[in-house]
Amino acid sequence: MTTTTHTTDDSQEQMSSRIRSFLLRQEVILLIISLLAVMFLAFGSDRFLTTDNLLNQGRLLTEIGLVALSMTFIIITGGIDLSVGSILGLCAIILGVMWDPNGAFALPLEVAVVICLLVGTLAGFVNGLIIVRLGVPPLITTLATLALYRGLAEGISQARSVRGYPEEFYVLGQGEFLGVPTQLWVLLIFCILTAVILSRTIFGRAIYAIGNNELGARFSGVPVGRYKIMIYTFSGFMAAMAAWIFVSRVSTTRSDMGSGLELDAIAAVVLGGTSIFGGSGSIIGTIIGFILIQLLKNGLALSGVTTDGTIVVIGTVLILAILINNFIQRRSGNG
Amino acid sequence: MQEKPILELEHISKRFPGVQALTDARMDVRAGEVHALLGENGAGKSTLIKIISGVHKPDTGDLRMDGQRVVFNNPREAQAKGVATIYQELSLYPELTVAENIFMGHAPRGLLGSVDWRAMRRRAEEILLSLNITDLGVDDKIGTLTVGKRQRVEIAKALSFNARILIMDEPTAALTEADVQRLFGIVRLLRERGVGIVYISHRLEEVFTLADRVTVLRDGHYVDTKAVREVTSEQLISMMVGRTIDNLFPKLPAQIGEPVLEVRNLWRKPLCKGVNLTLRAGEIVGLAGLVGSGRSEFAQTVFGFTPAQSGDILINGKRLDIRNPGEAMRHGIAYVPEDRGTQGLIRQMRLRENVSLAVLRSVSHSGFIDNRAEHELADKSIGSLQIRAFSGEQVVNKLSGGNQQKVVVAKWLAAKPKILIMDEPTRGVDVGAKAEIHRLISELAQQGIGVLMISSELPEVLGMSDRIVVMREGEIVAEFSREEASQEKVVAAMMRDAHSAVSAQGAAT
Amino acid sequence: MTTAAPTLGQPTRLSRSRGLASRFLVFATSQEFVLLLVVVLLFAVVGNTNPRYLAERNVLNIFNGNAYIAVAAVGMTMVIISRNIDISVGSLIGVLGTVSGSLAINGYPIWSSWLVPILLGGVVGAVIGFMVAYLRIPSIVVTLGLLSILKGGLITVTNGAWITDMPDTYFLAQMRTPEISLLGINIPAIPSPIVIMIVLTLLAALWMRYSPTGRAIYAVGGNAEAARLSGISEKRIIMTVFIINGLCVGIAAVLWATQLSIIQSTVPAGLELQVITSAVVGGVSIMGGVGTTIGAMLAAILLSAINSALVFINVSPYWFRAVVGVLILITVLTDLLRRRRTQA
Amino acid sequence: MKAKVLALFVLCALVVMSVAFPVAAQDRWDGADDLDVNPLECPVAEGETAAEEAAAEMDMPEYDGGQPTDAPDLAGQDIVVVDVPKLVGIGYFAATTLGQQQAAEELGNVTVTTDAPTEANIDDQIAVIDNYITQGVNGILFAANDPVAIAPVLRRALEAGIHVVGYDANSEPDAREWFVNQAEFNGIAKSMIDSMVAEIGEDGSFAIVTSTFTTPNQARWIAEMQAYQEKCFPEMTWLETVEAQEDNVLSFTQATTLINKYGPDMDGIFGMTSVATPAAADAVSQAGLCAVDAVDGAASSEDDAVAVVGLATPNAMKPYVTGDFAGCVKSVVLWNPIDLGYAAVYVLRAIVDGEFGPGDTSVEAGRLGTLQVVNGSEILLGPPFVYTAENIDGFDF
Repeated sequence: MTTTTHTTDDSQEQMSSRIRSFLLRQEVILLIISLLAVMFLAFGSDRFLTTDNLLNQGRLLTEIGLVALSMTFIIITGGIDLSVGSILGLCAIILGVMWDPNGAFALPLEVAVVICLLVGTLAGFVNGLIIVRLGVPPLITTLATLALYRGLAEGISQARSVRGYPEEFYVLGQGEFLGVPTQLWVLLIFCILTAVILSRTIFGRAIYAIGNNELGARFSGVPVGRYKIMIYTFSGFMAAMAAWIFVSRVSTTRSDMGSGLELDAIAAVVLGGTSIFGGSGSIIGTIIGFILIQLLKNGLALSGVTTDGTIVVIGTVLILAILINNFIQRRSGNG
Repeated sequence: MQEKPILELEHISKRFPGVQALTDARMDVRAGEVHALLGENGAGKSTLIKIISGVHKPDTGDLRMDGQRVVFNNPREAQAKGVATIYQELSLYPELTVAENIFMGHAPRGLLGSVDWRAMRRRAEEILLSLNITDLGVDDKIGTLTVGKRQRVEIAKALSFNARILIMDEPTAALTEADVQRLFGIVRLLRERGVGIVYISHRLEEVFTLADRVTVLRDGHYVDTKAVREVTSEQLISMMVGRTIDNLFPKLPAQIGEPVLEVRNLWRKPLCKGVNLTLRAGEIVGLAGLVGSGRSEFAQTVFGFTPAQSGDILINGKRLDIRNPGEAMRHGIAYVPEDRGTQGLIRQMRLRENVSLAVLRSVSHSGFIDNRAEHELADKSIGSLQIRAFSGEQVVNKLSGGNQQKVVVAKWLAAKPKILIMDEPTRGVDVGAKAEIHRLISELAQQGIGVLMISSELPEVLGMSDRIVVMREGEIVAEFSREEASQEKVVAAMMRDAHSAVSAQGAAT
Repeated sequence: MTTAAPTLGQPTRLSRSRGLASRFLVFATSQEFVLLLVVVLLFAVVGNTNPRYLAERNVLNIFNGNAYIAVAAVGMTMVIISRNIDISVGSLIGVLGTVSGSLAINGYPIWSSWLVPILLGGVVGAVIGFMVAYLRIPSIVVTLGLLSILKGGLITVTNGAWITDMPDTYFLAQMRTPEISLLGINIPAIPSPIVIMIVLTLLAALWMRYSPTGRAIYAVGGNAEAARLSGISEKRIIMTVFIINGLCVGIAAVLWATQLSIIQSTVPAGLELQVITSAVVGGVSIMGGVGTTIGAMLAAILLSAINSALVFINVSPYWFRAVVGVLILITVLTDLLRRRRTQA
Repeated sequence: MKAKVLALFVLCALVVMSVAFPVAAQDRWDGADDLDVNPLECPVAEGETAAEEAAAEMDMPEYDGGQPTDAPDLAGQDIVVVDVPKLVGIGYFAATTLGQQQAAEELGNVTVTTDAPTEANIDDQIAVIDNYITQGVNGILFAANDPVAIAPVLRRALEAGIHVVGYDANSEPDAREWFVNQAEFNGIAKSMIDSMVAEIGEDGSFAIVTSTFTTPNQARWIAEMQAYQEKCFPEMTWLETVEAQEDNVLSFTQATTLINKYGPDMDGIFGMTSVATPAAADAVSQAGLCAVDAVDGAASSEDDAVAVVGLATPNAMKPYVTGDFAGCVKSVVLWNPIDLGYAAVYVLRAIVDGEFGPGDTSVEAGRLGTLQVVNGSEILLGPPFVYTAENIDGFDF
């Protein structure tokens, strides 16, 4: 690939070191762990490794997946967004309240969905604005808006749930397209979209630069503030997408929707090899991360492990995966 | 002055991955002397003082205090033996008070080993008083103090260890003139009390003002130790550089054209106060001045990093409003920042990614990065700047300082600027790379780029510039053509006239 | 030049007197003072609309209600000052509370059912500290994993059965100090959680101010590099911080478990956020290096007072969260503004 | 910069206020849902049998449950059943689980395992059920966190040939075959109000501590209570309803705040969940406001005393009924959750065995005898049970 001249020795050495560094990447390690886990789980239950089951799991992981994708961007810049679960709840409530034929607005469903997405985007934008323009650390900002948005959801909904959506609304959350759950297509599209953006575009490159050295990025002409606001806004938008799909999947809106989602999403991102300090990570890793978590949940349940036992396993896997990665990175860094 | 040294270093060698930092270096410090340590950047001064202060352990060689061999495993052990160090980057806690900063880690103990705040404050006050420092409250928070005051706190901190050896690493680098004078007063006071002071500075005139003896290092090797009275600045420079400096500055003749950049009455408080400057195509303008004189601040204002508060910036005669670096770049301005570690590079990223970071648009199609174009760009940069790297895939952090600097330069050259501002382009770069960078600057000017070169190295400024502009306290105070400029004149302009007479010999770093 | 002639006596006195004035100013603009002011203001306003809000019983309840959160916030304060975070405290309180209750109903001495959870908390803290300091896993990741493990593990072990029928002497948090009449002033019986909260907060505040280790926590959080150059062992400090945090969580768990006749052997939801909120609103900067335990305690009381006030002034409790969110933003913003002003 | 901060701040405040004011200006939300209510007859003399009569009098609607598709015929064979309550970790569902195990043991050919999320979260509950559908159980018992949200996954179960029976909290009728109804909403409401009236009189005032306003059962009960109280005891004062999640510390705090707020103006507290009731009792006894004949923590006078009536499990309430604080709580309303779990398993077995299906009006349930079908596809466990000092020690769950 490079035009500089090498002796054959050199390039061979380079090849082998390249293979080594590829094998030592967190994504690859994680993929190996995942494959081992799948094999192990497949032993536990013969119903685990079936198309039906796996597709169905896809339905369940879509919301976390969507949020984890945008969370990857945020964590790579060294930030965090704890408010996504609350934004999801707020958007779901907005969707319901706007549409509710007995309510004050009684808007057409399409309009309600658009408003829902707008509100989510706005909520993310407000996060970004506070973080970038006022300089409040992301952790505190989103801790505050975590409470604020959930409070708004509860306040606006009057704690009532909205139900009885028209049948066509459920296509997104419960229907199928070409034999695959509809929302999986959405997730797939966003996976590809975000993966391409992060790895192939100017924007993605800038995100890594910001995460590694924000000052350096600014000196290189990267509009750091604008990009950061953009990713928090995007995070809000993704939470709103997740809310839409979620409402469609469970046929109802409640103000407590999505609570705790942020921790699941962060766990998936961190498991996927994105450094919580920022600067490194990938969408592929995140995808493997949230798939692994869902497969563990599902596979363990099918093998007869109860929900609480599964939680323990996931927590352990999270710590161990980071530990192994730390260990390997340090070894290879020194060697 | 006692002849018996309190600290001796012999046959010190230290190797870092990829660099032999010190080879058989030696030095000795006597009580009650100011011992200047001179050398170019990369000569090994920093490594040497880090060995004295216990941060690094030498690979070979001995440290002796009062004739006894000592080994410092960490800074604390060195402190316990009376070696205190004031680093360039002050190591203070911004949220804590002056008294606490002075005594962090060794506070006076009271009941049950608790921190005795009363005694701590009293002793802090005593120390400050003993240094004739009266404008510092011991309860002030560090975060609210000026740089000069913070440094006085650092000195007080060093004294709180009852230091017998005080190492000062470029203490005047970021000080205002008044603060420099106060610092000198304090240093003299300490010398009278029998403290041995190791003083590192870029500025030869400070050495002549303050020091008793001087040790020179070059490329990690010990050169010589002399009494300051017996040596001239020319001798010192040749000891430091070790060769004639002509070939370092291959200034080529260039066609000087129309003004590309005109700055009129540019304000950005606090360090850019009504600056006027014109830069022509093909011209190299050297911007001299002490650190803290506002050179970088001015450059960053032109570059839009800290947008101007008032005043005009004209590019090719057109008035422009530059609000951020992105806009500056679009108008053909490039800025090679002063600190490549924190400003110039994303060190954890690959060479290829760094080189293309500022010009991603040129290697991409509608937002998507073209990998092949990016590789070509990286390879071209590696080739044309002779960057010593395996390939564009190499992580920049693993390159040597000079090569890292070349990457920064390559990054900005990739932007094909019409106006190139270089802030300390050769800081921390070895001599060979320095000459290459100088040649490059010359070539760029030949191609019609206007170059504004900020440098603390007077020989560089004198050797490379068509015109030299001097800044002091945020204003432009003097301008010399290449012909009329001399070290004396430039230094005189940099400093206040009153004491520039002390030594106008120029500061070769 | 300017200091060539030292004028010894006068400037010192000058600086000292300015010290006093500025010290008052520092106090008056401190987060603690502001919080105190807000609490007093809240009491005055709500008490004006409904005097029962100020009744001794309600005031004691307000203090008592969040006492265990304040105790946990003492540890959290130190953790955050050292530039770390612990999001597993809620789960840990649930687990340790269950341990405490289980010991009590299985015939172990009462003192052991109080002491063992506290020590166990210290052990868990040491494990977290070890992973953070020596294995260099970011604290947010360690505690995120631990949160899952504790939460799931608790249910697995207990099957969610409630613990009831603890011996009468078990209920530490229901105990009160005797009523004292001192110089004609009747000091009412103070519930023990308030006493423990105040004593622990003050002890911690004193420790953080007067012990070399306590100061070192600020140093590590404020400038880790400088701390290393001052000979402070960052690893040791982080271990210490997490162990103390674990002990505090243990105490909080005992208070939590002993206040009611039933121990829900599940993890109280969202408790970690309340603890972190208390610490942050109390003036602890998430950027490390600043804050006091007293601020955290006042913040915990403020949250409790707000919760109570919402009931008193007939505001739906589901606005509580929104109020808390806005509150965090306001405190942090004023803090930022204040700092910007003092540094300008 | 400062102007920017200020502007943003004002913006935030505006947003919050613009939402907060209209909502706060509305009438206080009392926790009731907005469905139709059907209050029972007022007590005539003692009036315990009203509920049963009312149930019997109702005309029988058509069966409206769903049916599994191609369910294998497993009559008499061993079956594997999974029980998915709202959450694990509270005493109430520990009791239903116990009842299920008892039934399984009696029947001998049923294996029941209980698995549920650790928080009452609709999404997690759906995921749990989903996994068991894949795993391939023969029957699912559930207590829904949300009647609508759970419906799709239950329908999937039916499609997979799995028998589905609900208990405690219903889903949409067509998403399950049968629902074992512990007691009719209006019956519970009547028992609660009647018990309260017995303690504080027909002109007393009371407040309510509930879980969350979104919990369907609680909202229904509160609505029925309101209707019944307005119909039969219009002189009573309904003070307010507060939320306390399923968290006993929060329940305690909220109850305490209510006590402090109203002082002697409040005569009684309703606990709407098995978590809130003991916590409310704790709050009353710790405040020293138990009824005057209580052993410990008694109030100084009749006027100050605060009565506690609520839904709770007997073990949690014993200290206040017969234990240290005996007399503090006089009546606890609840069906027997053990029986509820027990009945659910029997119903499922009966369906599998083909002994019970659409159109039937009763089902045999072991030791509980014959249970009646009501409302089309619901099986009524019986009238709510009121635990008092006389009988509470006979129960252990």
